[in-house]
Amino acid sequence: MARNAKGGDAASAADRDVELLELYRRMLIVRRAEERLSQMFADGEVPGFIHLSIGQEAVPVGVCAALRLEDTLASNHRGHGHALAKGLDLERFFLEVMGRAEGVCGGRGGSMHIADMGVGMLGANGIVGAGLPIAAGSALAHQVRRTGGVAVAFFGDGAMAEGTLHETLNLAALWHLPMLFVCEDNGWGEFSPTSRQFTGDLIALAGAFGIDAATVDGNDVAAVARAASKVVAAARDGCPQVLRCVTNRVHGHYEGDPQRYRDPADLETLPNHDPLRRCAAKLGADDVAKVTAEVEDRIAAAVAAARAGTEPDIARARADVYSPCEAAHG
Amino acid sequence: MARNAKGGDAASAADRDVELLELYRRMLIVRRAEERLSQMFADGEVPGFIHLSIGQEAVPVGVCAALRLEDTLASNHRGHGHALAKGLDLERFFLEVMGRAEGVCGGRGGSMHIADMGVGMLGANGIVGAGLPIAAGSALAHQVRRTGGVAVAFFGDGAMAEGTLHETLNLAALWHLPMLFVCEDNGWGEFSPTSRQFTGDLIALAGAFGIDAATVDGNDVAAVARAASKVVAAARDGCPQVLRCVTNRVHGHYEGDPQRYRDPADLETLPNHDPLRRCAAKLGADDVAKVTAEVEDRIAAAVAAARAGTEPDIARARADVYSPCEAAHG
Amino acid sequence: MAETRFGKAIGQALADAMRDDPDVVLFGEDVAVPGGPFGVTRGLLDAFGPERVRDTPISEATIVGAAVGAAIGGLKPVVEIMFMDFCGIAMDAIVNQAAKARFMFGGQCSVPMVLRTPHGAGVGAGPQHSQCLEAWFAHIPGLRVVCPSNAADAYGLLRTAIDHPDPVIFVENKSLYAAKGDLPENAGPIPLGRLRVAREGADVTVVAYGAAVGTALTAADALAADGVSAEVLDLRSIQPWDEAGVLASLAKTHRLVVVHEAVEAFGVGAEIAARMADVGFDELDAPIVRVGAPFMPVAFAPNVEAAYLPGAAQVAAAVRRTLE
Amino acid sequence: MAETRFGKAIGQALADAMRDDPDVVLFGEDVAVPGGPFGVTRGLLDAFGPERVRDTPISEATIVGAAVGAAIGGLKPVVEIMFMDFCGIAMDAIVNQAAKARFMFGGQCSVPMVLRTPHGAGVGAGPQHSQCLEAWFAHIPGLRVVCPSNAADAYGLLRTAIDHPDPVIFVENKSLYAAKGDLPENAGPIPLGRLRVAREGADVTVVAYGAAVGTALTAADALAADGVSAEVLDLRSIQPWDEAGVLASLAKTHRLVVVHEAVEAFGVGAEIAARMADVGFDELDAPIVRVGAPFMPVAFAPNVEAAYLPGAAQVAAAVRRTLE
Ligand SMILES: Cc1ncc(C[n+]2csc(CCOP(=O)(O)OP(=O)(O)O)c2C)c(N)n1
Ligand SMILES: Cc1ncc(C[n+]2csc(CCOP(=O)(O)OP(=O)(O)O)c2C)c(N)n1
Ligand SMILES: [Mg+2]
Ligand SMILES: [Mg+2]
Repeated sequence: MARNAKGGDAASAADRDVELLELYRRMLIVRRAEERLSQMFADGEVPGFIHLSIGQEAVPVGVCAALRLEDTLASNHRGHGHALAKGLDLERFFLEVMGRAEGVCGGRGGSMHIADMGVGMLGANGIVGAGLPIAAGSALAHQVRRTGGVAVAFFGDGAMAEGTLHETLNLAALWHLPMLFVCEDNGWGEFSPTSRQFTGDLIALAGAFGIDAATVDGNDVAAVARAASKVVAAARDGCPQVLRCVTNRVHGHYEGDPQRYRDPADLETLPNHDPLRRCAAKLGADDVAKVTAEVEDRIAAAVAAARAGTEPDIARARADVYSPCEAAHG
Repeated sequence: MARNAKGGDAASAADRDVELLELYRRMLIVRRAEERLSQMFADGEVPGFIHLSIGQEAVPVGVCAALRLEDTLASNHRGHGHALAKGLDLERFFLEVMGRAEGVCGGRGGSMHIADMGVGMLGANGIVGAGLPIAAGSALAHQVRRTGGVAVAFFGDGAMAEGTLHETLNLAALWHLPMLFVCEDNGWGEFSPTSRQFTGDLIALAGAFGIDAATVDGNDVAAVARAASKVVAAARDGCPQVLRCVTNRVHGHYEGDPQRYRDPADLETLPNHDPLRRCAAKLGADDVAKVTAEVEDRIAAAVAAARAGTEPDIARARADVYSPCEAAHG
Repeated sequence: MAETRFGKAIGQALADAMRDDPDVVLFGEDVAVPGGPFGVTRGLLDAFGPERVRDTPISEATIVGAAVGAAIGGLKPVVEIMFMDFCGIAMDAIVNQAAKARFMFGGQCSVPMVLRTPHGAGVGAGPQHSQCLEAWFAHIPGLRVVCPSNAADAYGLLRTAIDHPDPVIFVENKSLYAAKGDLPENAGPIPLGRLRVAREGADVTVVAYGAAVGTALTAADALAADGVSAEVLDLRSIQPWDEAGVLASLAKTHRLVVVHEAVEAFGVGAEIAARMADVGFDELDAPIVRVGAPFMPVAFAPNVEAAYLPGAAQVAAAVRRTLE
Repeated sequence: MAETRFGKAIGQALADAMRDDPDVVLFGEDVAVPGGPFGVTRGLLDAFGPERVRDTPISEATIVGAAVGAAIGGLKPVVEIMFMDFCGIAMDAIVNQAAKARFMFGGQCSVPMVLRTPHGAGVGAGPQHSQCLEAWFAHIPGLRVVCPSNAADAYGLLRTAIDHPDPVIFVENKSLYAAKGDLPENAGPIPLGRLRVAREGADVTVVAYGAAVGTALTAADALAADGVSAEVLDLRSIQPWDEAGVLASLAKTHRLVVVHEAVEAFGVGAEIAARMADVGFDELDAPIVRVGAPFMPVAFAPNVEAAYLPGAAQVAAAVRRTLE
């Protein structure tokens, strides 16, 4: 069954057209960038393992709408949305996933390790559950250095089975860290439904540590943004928070995964829950068209520019294993 | 404050004198063995790091009273009670903690790694939290091999902070493992009160995974035994269970720890909660005296015999790194 | 003699072991219903049922810890850690529990488990999905470490590993899964700790394991064209490794090159070289040259990854250096 | 010049670093209120307050993962893993996160953290509290690994480690904590990667680190009585290690022995020996002999533990073997 948590959707201040349009624009950037990546991957232009977040855009966009530049986030393997929503430059994004020297990580990280410290995006992560303690540490730095910042950990429902969730919930509560846990609950961990992997209830788990937790319709960008602005404010005050966003993974686990394991009837209902479609329905057709044209131009320009990127040099890469203060051994 | 959970203590069948006397006898074996160890450690006759469970005897004795020989248990660093209550021979116990060749582990494990596979005692463990997954695996073996057995994990309140608790609760629930989680909640993890380490509530945590959980007065051996017989039966049926036993650590974290960090007033109240004292109060003085004499004789005999043990041989030890089927390399 | 893919041979070994012994069970992430991330365990759930073939939660520490308990309890668990890099999460269970149980409990029990895990770069998986960490395990008393180079060895070594009373880390180079090789009809177990002479030669001994054996053989071909006769030894088993076998070859060739995909520094090759620089010192006519990856993580960019991987040209150059 | 205990020198380095830089923070199990399991961090909570000196839950994976995030966020965390054996729980955070961040993010950030951890046997702590696992870390590009042998070095190397932009694994042999040594009044940082000549000699080079340096010096004394002049090199830093320094000594002595407490097989000594069997081959007049622990876990029984530890007699015997 496609997933769509019930969430109050009454018109409110945050729903005002202009803001909603901006949220739509940001979601569309993620969507079009990933659709383009999907094509480029099929064409052999993008290498490696790439995990797309198509269908989940409302979560990173809604959450990041509540964040400041100095706030930080630790992501997981499905991190494009987190990166772009936090402000990573589109051109350097494409350069990176194409493995180019001019990419934000010099082509060394690619899709699964994309990061932009300049906007507080501490990195996608190839290790399920590993971002949680990193976010806690980032929150600790905010706390000790009095930056006023919040650290967010984005993790999937599959990641809930890793012990780091438990340990990090405890540490965040114990130290009153300015930290937000965002679970992108898309119902799947790779090729297995999470219901066959995890028996716990995230809200109850958080509650066991005295942490406030809420579930939101992760396909409703305005609802996510509203919930996020509330929980981010609380986290900023040193009350760590959990936000569970129910959403859908539309593409395979990674590009190239034909998803034979999924119920076709389920896949068919996905468009009804599409966060972009749902958002667009509340906007004027002209506005949507204008934003669409603008985003498509930006994507096209970024891809064109990225195609001019050059291959990274192994010697330069090797020189970055250690800081430049001393020559590395080996 | 000394710890003493409220627990119904009305007279019941399980309280019948003869059974209670047996529970008392088993507790006294653990107590006298550890008191003796404490002395031998002070005298330099027992080497290494030893962690005594004085004050906590009602937990292993009460729980193991509900177990069968084929049931298994994984222990932690404070494992003497678990070992003796599960049936480990006293003489081989002393031989082991003295580092003798004739010890149950050939003198290689000592106090922190004492094990007796013959009685289903899968080992004390020097790694906090590591026994939990081992018990889950043992429960899996019971399940797949249809032994009818149950696996018990004994862990401390400090161990609750390790991610393995979370992961194992999930796995046990997911696979309906015949497993019992016993938390010996003595309020301390080494030199820090658990309240400064852990914000979670074990009962709520278990509940988040759909696992039944109960708290019992861990200083009341009859109450522990009653609770254990209930939860062991449920676990045997494939419903994993959590039992939290509130008790007190009377000695230091390890022998030689002067516990300067503890409130003297708190230490003074400990005798009131002593599980042996509380149990003895319900028994006839004659019975207690008889059992005491008997246990003291057994301990004295075991220690005398253990003193005749010999030093292990390094070559023999080394030959046990690998199974004998092939010579080990190196 | 049937042609089989490396991955299929592993699946066949698992199936045959499960058929022969009801105590063999399999668990890991996505190994049951999905048939394994690389398809290696496909069909086993159907053949042996959900009690013996299980998908697990994403909980590596507990997967391995549970394998230890299950093995002590009489099962012969074969668990999978999806990428060797993820072993970082499970090192306690591997090193402090599985490896030490037999010793520290005085020989009371064995831990007959196998941990299968793929290592290696070359598939664009990036820095956290490409490492070769076998040297970690080889350093730990109590563990056995195996790394096959071809389908037939993968089959035979895995059969031995599963039946073995000790914990075995079974390392599969992921770039080999699709490689074809012959699997004898009545393939049986292959003993651990004995190397295979992959190619006889007289001038230099080239020691390798896993995918690097192919690299070494390619180099040997190129060297043969130049009149250099390289003997290629496939270690098969890294812990224990066949010291006598390497020494015997060295006594013939007097020159030694060691090749692996893992980074050179502090890698498996260091032990082989160090040992030969001691017990084989009198046989050596030239420096011992190691060929391994440079001291850097695997990069995502395909050109950097390709340059990172030790290739046949590097092996040939190393051999030439021993002949200078 | 004041006499100080090794453990105190470490505490002093922590205190001085915290005084000099408000971004230095300390966390770990029982490091704050209790002052550390070995008393090393005693007094720091009082001096620097509960924001900068924190006790943590028993959660090793998260302690190290949080250190990574804190370091990227501008702090200089010094975390403690109570026994090196427990690093098995935290290897992912160390190896996949701390070690790789700088590289895989294209040099955008450093991870200026220090992980302090005690290794070594000899105190009756048994198989899971006595291991020397530094070879694991030395094999990982991106990590630096340091192991001091005396109080002054512990102070100076730790000061450097804390200020260093890269993650440093700082290994303390627990049997040294109570050892006394001189600490110069105005002790300053000591650079990583450069060895210290602990004793000059002409006949044989003995390379060691940590507590094994003392063993090597004792052996050198015994050998001197027999007219053998051993040069003892204290590596100080294992990754990077001072290859040029070892080579320079070898060029003088033409004989090499490498000593450490870790098990010999696949240990740190293997890399040093292997490297010298390559770049130092022409200098070698004798087999390279390693002295390390036998391939077995540390046993609880004191006599077995004592026999396990590599001693001065073994080092002297190894030296004599190179002189045969
Ligand atoms: C420690 C670790 N274990 C396993 C994997 C393989 N893996 C990658 S993504 C994934 C599923 C994660 O599911 P979830 O957290 O729900 O994220 P989603 O893919 O649904 O976004 C798995 C098992 C990994 N990368 N790291
Ligand atoms: C993984 C790991 N971390 C830390 C330690 C050190 N340590 C030993 S016992 C202990 C406290 C455990 O507290 P608890 O689980 O409550 O058991 P108790 O000692 O109270 O019986 C700690 C931190 C360890 N042995 N293993
Ligand atoms: Mg998911
Ligand atoms: Mg406790």
